[in-house]
Amino acid sequence: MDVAIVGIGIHPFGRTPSLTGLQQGAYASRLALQDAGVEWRDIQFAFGGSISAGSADTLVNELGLTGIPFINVANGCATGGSSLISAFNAIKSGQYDIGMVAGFDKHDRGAFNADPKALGIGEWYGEVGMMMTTQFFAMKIQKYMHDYNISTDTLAKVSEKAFINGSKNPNAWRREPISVEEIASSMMVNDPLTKYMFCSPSEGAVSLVLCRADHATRYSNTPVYLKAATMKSRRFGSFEVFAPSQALQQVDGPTVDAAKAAFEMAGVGPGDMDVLQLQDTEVGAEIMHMAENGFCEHGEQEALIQAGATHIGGAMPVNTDGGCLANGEPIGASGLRQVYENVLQLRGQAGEHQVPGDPKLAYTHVYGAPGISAVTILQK
Amino acid sequence: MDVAIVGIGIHPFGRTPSLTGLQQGAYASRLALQDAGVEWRDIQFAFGGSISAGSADTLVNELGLTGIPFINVANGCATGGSSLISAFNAIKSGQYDIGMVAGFDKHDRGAFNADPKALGIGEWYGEVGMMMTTQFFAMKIQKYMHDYNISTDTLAKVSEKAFINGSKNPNAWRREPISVEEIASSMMVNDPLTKYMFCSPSEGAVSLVLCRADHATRYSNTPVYLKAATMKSRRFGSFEVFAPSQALQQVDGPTVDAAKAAFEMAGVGPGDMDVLQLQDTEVGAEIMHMAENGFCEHGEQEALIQAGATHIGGAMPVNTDGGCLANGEPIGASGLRQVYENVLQLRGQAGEHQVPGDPKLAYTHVYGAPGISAVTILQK
Amino acid sequence: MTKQVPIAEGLFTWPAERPALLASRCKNCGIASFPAAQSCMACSGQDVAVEELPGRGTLWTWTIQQFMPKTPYRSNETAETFKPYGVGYLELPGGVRVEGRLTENDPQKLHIGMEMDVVFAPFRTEENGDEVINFFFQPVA
Amino acid sequence: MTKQVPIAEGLFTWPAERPALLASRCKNCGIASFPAAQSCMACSGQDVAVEELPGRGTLWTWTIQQFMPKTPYRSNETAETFKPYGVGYLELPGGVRVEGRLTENDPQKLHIGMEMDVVFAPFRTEENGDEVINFFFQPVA
Ligand SMILES: [Zn+2]
Ligand SMILES: [Zn+2]
Repeated sequence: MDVAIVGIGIHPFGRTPSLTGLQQGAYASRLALQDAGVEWRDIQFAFGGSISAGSADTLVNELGLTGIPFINVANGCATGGSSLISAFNAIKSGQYDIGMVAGFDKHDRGAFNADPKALGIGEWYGEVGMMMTTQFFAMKIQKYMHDYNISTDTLAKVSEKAFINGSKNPNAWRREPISVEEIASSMMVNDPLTKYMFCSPSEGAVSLVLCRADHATRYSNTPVYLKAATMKSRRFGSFEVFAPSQALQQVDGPTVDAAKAAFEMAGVGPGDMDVLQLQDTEVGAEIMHMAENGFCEHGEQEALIQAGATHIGGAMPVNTDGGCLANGEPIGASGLRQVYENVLQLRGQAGEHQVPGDPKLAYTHVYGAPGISAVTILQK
Repeated sequence: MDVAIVGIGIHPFGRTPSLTGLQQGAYASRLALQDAGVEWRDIQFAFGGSISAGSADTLVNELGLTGIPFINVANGCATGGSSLISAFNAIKSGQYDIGMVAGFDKHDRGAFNADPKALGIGEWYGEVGMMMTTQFFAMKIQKYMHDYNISTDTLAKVSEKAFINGSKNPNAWRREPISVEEIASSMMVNDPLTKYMFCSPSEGAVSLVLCRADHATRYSNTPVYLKAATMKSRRFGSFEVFAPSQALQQVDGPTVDAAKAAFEMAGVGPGDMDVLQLQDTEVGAEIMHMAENGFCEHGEQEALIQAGATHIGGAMPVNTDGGCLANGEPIGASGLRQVYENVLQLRGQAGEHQVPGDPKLAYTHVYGAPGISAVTILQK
Repeated sequence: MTKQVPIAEGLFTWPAERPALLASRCKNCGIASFPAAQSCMACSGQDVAVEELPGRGTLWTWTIQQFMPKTPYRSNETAETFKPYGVGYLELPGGVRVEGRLTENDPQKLHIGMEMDVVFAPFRTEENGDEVINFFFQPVA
Repeated sequence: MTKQVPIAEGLFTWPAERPALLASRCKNCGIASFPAAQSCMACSGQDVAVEELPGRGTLWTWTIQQFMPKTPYRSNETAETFKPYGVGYLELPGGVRVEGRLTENDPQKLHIGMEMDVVFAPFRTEENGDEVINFFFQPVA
């Protein structure tokens, strides 16, 4: 049994002091239900995630107490992927016809505070100042720039494109373009990455209604099919966040594995994709994830980005809604935002940030601690 | 595709200062793998839960980095149920042959500290001293005793039986029988419930290996089949924990709904069950859950318990391993402990706490905040 | 000068001549909920109106909290000065059953079905001297 | 009297004439891991032995932490006295790549492939006066 997405809802990302994370989640859920033309009582199951805004299943207090199973999942930045895969499994199992996935969050300002103990790492690691995701991202791109000749100008161009796309997306947080010069000369955070090259914790919510593919046209004139939803954790030897040591022999990371599994499941290849949402916790991540997901060879990003290939009108549009860089990252919602954007794109409803040429296949990718990647492939 | 349990492992419950919760989880996982005769690298997916002992998916740091998808779930006391249902769906979907569920935890001493905000409740509710699960349980049994003539002596007899069963279970925490008199006269905690009528937070771990039913005999001479795994949340009008108000018109709680759904899924009835594990956060819960799950009429518990029906040798053995009362409650592991015990019972490997008469069908039930129940039915 | 402030905004009318608990009632299905919410848990309706709940009801169930809770409990008590307190649900006719602290903590003086009044009284004093007002259920004299 | 204590037990030999980082090496697959663990992340083996890692290696990658981290960071610095610090992975031949703080924080003086030594030095002073020793990577003079 295939799985279709027939309803989507979003609460704008950014800062919304007047609403709790839960209320933003309820807002997005109501829009998703409305989009699918169903009532909350029609929903048979739900999976959801929120890291800092309470238990996702308390959404039932807002939406109504209908008795459905609502399972909370939590896999850091890959939480949205966990929800989607779990819902995908539930429908494929033949036990359910229609369900919802929901993600919302509301983080404090400033960098995320990770707890070493929760990840099985000694306290010393945090005490000396190494429990910082930003350092990992900086060190990974530092090595990558060295190995594959990526320039600092290319780093800045990734942010520039993100803020341009954000300016076209009414649900984005950062809606003002910023020049390459300003990006490159903003405060250095973790060399070689400056302040405007990182995404920040933020707030927001996304909900999706999923159903059996053979019921899809009951709910939507423009159903979008979830052709693949995969997740992989790190194999031994990959270079991952929060690693006090790493093996001398490096192997491919979970992104490479999740991408391969997804392409195999969907029976398509990277060249078939018309629009890409790739985890861009910072600009280096977007650059490296282009190759890790199979969309170019290592090192080709320099020429591609300099030529504008990843812009909305380019050959390989990446993060058309502004990505994490322009939307910030409410952890529970971030992965689902990518899917929301791809559904918009495949429906042709993305407005100013619509990719031209009637896109038919779309790709999402998230990466999170302690070394997990989740990928989806959507087809209209 | 049916689902079988072919490997079980447990780390003894109680207090283990020398091991982290994660290490206890790894211990149980290794035993489960060994029991199924498989290697960790053979496992294709995992679901796990831990509330206070870190992210369950960090188990891969102990067991090996094989790249599998490992999704963390979190539904309070029903966390084990969430893992099982998710694994059940994953195998039923046809995408996986064999996987693991794991639950572990390590709580501080003393009552659980719930956070109102995480459940969408105002801070005032906790500030005035109502954010206490123990109060809910006390008020629920207080009303039930009033409505159905349950005696305080019967309350004490439930604890007495739990500690007798615990004394027969080498993995239990409380292994000394305690007399009815001592239980009844121990410190009053929340009227009518005394100290020895409540379970306490503790530590422990359980892991299970699950596979497609048609592969089960590859791994086990005594496979046990998961005939049903259901979860329900509260409908409007049921009386649940952490409720600042409740409706005037009461409806059945999620336990009634989850039980009905499980019996329907398995095609069997309450009378067919040979051994029962019912959430016994305190003695009142066990009493009320007997009726809510369909094993007797409301009020019949008084006569049944006084007659010893719920003892291991009785007509309706309940919590044969000592339940939460004798094992304490490491939240992530507690629901899976019930399933572990039932597998032992169906295999005839429960030793001193073995139910006589070759049991063939076994039942588990958990209840957790904010009003969720999960049920499984196992068949050999 | 001591100021009296309600423990939370919107829980009850305060200050008021006759303070009362505030519920939301759904215009679709007629169900009341406390505290007042922006949507109805029964029918998912979003068209709700706030109303005052009755000041007298019957005790539906109760218990006594015999030990001092940890955080998030926030009174002015210490382990030494802590006094057990009653908690119960009061069934307010035509409204809803509301959970609250009882003014009575003697189990011998409490029974299901007894009549109680909703009263408002200081619960703790803040560092700035403000008295924090909460609602309590008190046996009808 | 001031006492020197290691930041964590088992991370490195301390006190010792020539202190060294400690790794576990799997007797099944030969893979080393830092810090020493009771099982092997590569092959799940549980038969491991602890060994000392080499004291010199090459810098595999690095960055500079330009702002002061929040908790769980725990130095004696304040926002005013904080100095940016380097972090990098040092490839220890035959062993493993270890992540650690660098003694150098000038990006102009750091490059991938440079040789560095593992050194041990005070990181912070505890309230009781104890000096907490950590390991650092220092450019070879
Ligand atoms: Zn309503
Ligand atoms: Zn090994």
